[in-house]
Amino acid sequence: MKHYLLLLLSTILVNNFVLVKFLGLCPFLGVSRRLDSALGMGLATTFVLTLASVSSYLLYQYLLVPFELEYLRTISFIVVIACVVQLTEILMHRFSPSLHRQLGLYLPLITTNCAVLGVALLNIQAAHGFVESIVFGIGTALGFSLVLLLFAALRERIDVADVPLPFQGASIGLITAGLMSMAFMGFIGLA
Amino acid sequence: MDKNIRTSFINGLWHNNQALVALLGLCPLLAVSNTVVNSLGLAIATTLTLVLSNGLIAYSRGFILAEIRLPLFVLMIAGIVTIIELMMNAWFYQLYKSLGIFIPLIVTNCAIIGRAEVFASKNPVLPSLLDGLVMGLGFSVALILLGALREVLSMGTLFSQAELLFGASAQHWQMNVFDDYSGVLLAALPPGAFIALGLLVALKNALDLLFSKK
Amino acid sequence: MQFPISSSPFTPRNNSISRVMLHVLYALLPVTAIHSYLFGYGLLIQLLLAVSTALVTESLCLLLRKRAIKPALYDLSAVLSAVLLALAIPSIAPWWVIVSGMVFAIGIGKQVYGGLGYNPFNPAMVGYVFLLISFPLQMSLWQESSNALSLSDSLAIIFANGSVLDGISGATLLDGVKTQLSTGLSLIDIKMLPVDERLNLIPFAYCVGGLWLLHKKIIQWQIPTALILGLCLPATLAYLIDSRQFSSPIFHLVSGATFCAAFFIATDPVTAATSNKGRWIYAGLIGCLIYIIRTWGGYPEGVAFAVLLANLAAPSIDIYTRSKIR
Amino acid sequence: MAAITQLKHFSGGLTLAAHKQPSNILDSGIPNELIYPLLQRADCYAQPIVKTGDAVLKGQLIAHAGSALSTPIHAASSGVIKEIAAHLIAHPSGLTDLCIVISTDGLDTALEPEPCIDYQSESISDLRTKIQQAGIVGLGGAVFPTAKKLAAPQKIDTLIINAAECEPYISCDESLILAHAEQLIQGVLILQYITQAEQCIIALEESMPQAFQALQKATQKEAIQLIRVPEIYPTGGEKQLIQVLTGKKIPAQSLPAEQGMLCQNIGTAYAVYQAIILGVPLTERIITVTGKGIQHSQNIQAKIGTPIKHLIAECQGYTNDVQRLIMGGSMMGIALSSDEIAVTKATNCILALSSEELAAQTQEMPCIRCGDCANVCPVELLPQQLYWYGRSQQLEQCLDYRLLDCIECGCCDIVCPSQIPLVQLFRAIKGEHTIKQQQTAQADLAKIRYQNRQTRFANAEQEKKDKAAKRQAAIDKMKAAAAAKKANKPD
Amino acid sequence: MLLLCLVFSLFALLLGFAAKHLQVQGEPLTEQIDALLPQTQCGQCNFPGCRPYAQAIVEGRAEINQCPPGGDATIAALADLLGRERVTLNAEFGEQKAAAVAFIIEQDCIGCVKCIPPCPVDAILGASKQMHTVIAAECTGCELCIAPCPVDCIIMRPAHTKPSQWQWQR
Repeated sequence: MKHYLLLLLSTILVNNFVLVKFLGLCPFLGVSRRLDSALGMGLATTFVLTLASVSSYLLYQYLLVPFELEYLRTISFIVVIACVVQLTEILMHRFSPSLHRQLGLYLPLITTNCAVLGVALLNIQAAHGFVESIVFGIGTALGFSLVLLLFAALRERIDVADVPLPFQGASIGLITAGLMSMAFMGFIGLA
Repeated sequence: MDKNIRTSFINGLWHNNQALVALLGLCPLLAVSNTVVNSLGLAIATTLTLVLSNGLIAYSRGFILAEIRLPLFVLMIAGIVTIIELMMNAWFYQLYKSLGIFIPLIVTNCAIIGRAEVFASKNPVLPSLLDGLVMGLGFSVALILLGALREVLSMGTLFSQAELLFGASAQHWQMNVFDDYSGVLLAALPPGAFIALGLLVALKNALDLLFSKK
Repeated sequence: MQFPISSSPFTPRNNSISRVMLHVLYALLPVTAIHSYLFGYGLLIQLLLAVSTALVTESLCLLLRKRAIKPALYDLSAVLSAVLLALAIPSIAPWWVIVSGMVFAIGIGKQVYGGLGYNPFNPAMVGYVFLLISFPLQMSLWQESSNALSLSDSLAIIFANGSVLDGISGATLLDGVKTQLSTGLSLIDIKMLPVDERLNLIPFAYCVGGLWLLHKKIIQWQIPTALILGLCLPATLAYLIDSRQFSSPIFHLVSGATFCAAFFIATDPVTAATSNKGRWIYAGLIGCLIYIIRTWGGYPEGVAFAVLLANLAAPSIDIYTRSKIR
Repeated sequence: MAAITQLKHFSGGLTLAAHKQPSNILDSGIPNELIYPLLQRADCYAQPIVKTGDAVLKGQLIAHAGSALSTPIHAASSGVIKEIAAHLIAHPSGLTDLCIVISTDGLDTALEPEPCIDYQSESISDLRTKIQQAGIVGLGGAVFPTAKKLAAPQKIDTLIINAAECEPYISCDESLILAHAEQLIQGVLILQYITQAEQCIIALEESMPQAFQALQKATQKEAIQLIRVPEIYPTGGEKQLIQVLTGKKIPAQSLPAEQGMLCQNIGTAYAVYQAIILGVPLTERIITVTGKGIQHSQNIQAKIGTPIKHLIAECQGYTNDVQRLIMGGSMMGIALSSDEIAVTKATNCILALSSEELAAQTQEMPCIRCGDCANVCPVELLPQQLYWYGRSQQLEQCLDYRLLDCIECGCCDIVCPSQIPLVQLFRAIKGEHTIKQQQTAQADLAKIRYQNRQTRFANAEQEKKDKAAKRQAAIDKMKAAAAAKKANKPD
Repeated sequence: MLLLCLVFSLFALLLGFAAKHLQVQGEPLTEQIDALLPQTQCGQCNFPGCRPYAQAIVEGRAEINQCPPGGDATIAALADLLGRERVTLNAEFGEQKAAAVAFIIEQDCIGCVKCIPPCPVDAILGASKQMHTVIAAECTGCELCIAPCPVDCIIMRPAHTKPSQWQWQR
């Protein structure tokens, strides 16, 4: 149990996907303008990530490895992820149309969110087991959502700050992300 | 035609630079740009993918259903990346190792799917190939600049470990820009990557502002 | 007769940013004095370097933006950041350490966001963490308090790079505890480490300055209280559970920069949460994070990271703590 | 309700330098002109019932209350109506508006008053009507029609008479108490009779010992409780005073009457005494004329409608260093563009400020979120957040942070270390909110009218078509008939 | 390989099934857009009124930056509603002006009734050979009545000039 907890903690804080591993930056910089859409994106990504992590694990272990098709992992993972995203989109459209309209543009982008594919690939690289894959997926997603939310709130404040012209927009976003990443380095050694 | 090529080059390298303006494909950009050599490796791989995928998609655009084009594009790109990955595995194993999962992650580089959707799916093969090349070059320039900046700042060197890419003869390519330099370690770490790119983007904006005033 | 019109109120104002900053600077005087008494001229040289770098950097940034320079310099916020950073780093660090840290703090930590009032992160802490991560070696060499350095020695160490005199540098107590714990010793053994009692004067001086600020109503009591509680509660709990493994709350309180953080850093209003409830959460979070990072993290002192992390959470705290009463 | 024994505090507030000089009351005499703006409050106009050239007497009605929230206007001296035209009015905008101007004749001939000895023999609603007809409004500054306030549907158990003159410089209520304690207590008793309140409290600041003694003397026989409240600005605010006295917080969008309490200004009580017992309408009031821009500070019994320059002359004119002319106190008053403007029922103070009493022109610095403003805010707002969102035009967020509850007391403004003109900003955002609401209402109206027009067109079109079809049918019928006839004819 | 294809097609089936059974009804987006428009009915967007413009936005026939009276505020509201980028007002369609109402200079009016039909909200009163007048409270300031007037007796006046309508400025 302690092992899983540590894994969870380390993926959320210490090896945060966005701030330390540079995965999932597009939605991080794109959606995080407003707190409510960041929350929605976080939820959607959490769902997709967890599901994708598990299903890609299953696919890899029980389909690709037995048939020695490991080199096809990238393609097959992408397909799995695309399906999961599609499913999420349909569900969201059904249950929260307003959220769907706000995130409409970004939802399909989860497909190309490298965090999702990254989780699947890192699961293989780190030789995670089934439960570990789940925990890793959840941890990644939580870490992503946490950072997304904090960043969105920060950004609401920066948006009205007197930022010098050349720094406005993406630049200040990146620098802020850098300082966030610097702060997160305080967690080094925790787990 | 010449003028077209010229404008498309300017566009790809400056006005519509995928990394600095559109902010696409940042994940690998930030992750591998800690040295020039790593940057160069990924730059080549990404440019190659862009050219190939643009060409393939432009070629096949006639017989793809509009509704399912995106998944198909992604599949094609994934195929191309897999091929490149296998090639790198065979020929540049050390570099392949040090780039890690960022080679397969080229698939999810938004810049590639973006060009496929915006340009290649609407244009013939030849312009699409050119577009891929130009956009890839723009991305590469940003990547290498960032790599150089971070390498100089963090270690005071350039082209260290060039042998990973260029073979054993490149071992002495390393340049020491500063002697007796204690190195800003931060630049090599994730925060440094973010901040350096942020400053690079700001620099580009500032230059734009300066030009537009003149 | 004709008169100009404007909005009420029509009363002279007797408060200003520079007054606030000046009071905080006054409150830092005792610490500066004791520090210099214990360690010699090093700190004063660092202070000079820090303040001049801060002012030059700030002026340059404003010059580039074509903004008025004078009001920004006179508000003394840059000076305060400089003093805090100078107090935080080892006073025998080479000159380029404090200079680069200050440029980073003012440039990236403050001016990039538009200057005073807009920076989400505490500039001094941004500078400090930058230095901590970039120059781990220089940042870990502290001078022994037993021999205060003369002016010429200090100058030589700071400016003539590298000629550090033998025997004057050592690790801080927190550093020591961490290293010792990692080698398998328990706290009882570590207590045997020789400690200069006079070092306790420094937290005491911070405390005096802080209490004066409280008295002057420059800072509000919630933040220091919440921070100290946030640090001491988990520390006491852990200490009660296993006093061999975990340091006592008193130790946490007086060691490192706890009081400095509680009274001078966490209370920076620009980067803190803004409602009273928010301040409790914000400062409590800093306290907890300090404890967590000190106890389990890779860095011996967690104050700077804890403050930055809480800075980062402050906007969210503000959003989630706003009163909903209508 | 139990008698008040222990006072509470409202959050925030400030202790300000008082600058008060209560004095004997000087009678202002008759100015050459009296000017009465028709605009009463917010958007309520009175309806003039005189025309140019009419002769009027002192106390004569010259304008009806236009609506329920407006009040009638009476001439304060005898004379001739000079004109009904646009004049500068006492309004923060500095704009002109319609005013009735009377050229006085200096005789001060008054209408015969209708005194009333025993008010208790009259019905409460009659008394309220008399108060309404006498044009009495809240004299604390809000100018809400007193009769309307007294007609609260709720049961009132506590009547609070507000004599806590918390704003600096103003001492008109204190002077009034010193001069007319006996009479105003009668006014208080009338108010208590009208409201049927079991308990009556007069609250005044601790800094008025003489006024307290005068009231003590006057209330010896009555069951009126005198309470001295600490001198913290803005204790004189209705809801803040209630909180100090009872500890009850009145929510921003509700009235004290909903909690069984009613607040009246002490000046209003005196006006009620005059209206009911003496039978004279509200045409005069006490005004404090003060500030370092004035030669000789003085409380003046002034006719409402008197141009300010007349009062200034009574105080021996301006000093050399007069910078600003304010109507009201230094915290919440409005700056006037000219001393040609006339005093109104709301005018409790004319303040001529010298440069040393004004804020020095300083550079506005960025907000450092120090929260001093939140600490002094008497309604527990977070001005720093309001500022942040207001500056970036996020109206919704401002409303979420209860912008509309702001009472514009100015506390946050004067403690701000960054010298940000917060009150002005908040007023502006409120203005933007009002304009937005108006726009929405207008858009809704326009939408409906547009839709009606569209349907009307559609109907007309349809009608035309129907008619055409009918006509066609008729023609066809006729043709058919003709054809049939034709066909039949050969036979 | 075959197996992979099989698995993938299974996914596809699942998705198709989900898409079919979880389909939702389209929302009355036109209404929502119409509610954000200023309802001046001025036609500056090249559509005959606000609602037709809303319809056009829904159908992708018009951009969201064609409404000068609404200005940047309306564009921002539309952008938020539709999840699009905030853009600046397209100058082709006009500029944002301060709120104004039409006013008929009565001594010049010849009572030609030409201004009455163009008014989209029926805010002009008048009959043939009679002086006309604008109901200020109902006028949207669309300026559609100005061009038809043969004697140029209609002018636009700022909407808020009375103290009671005045608001504080920043």
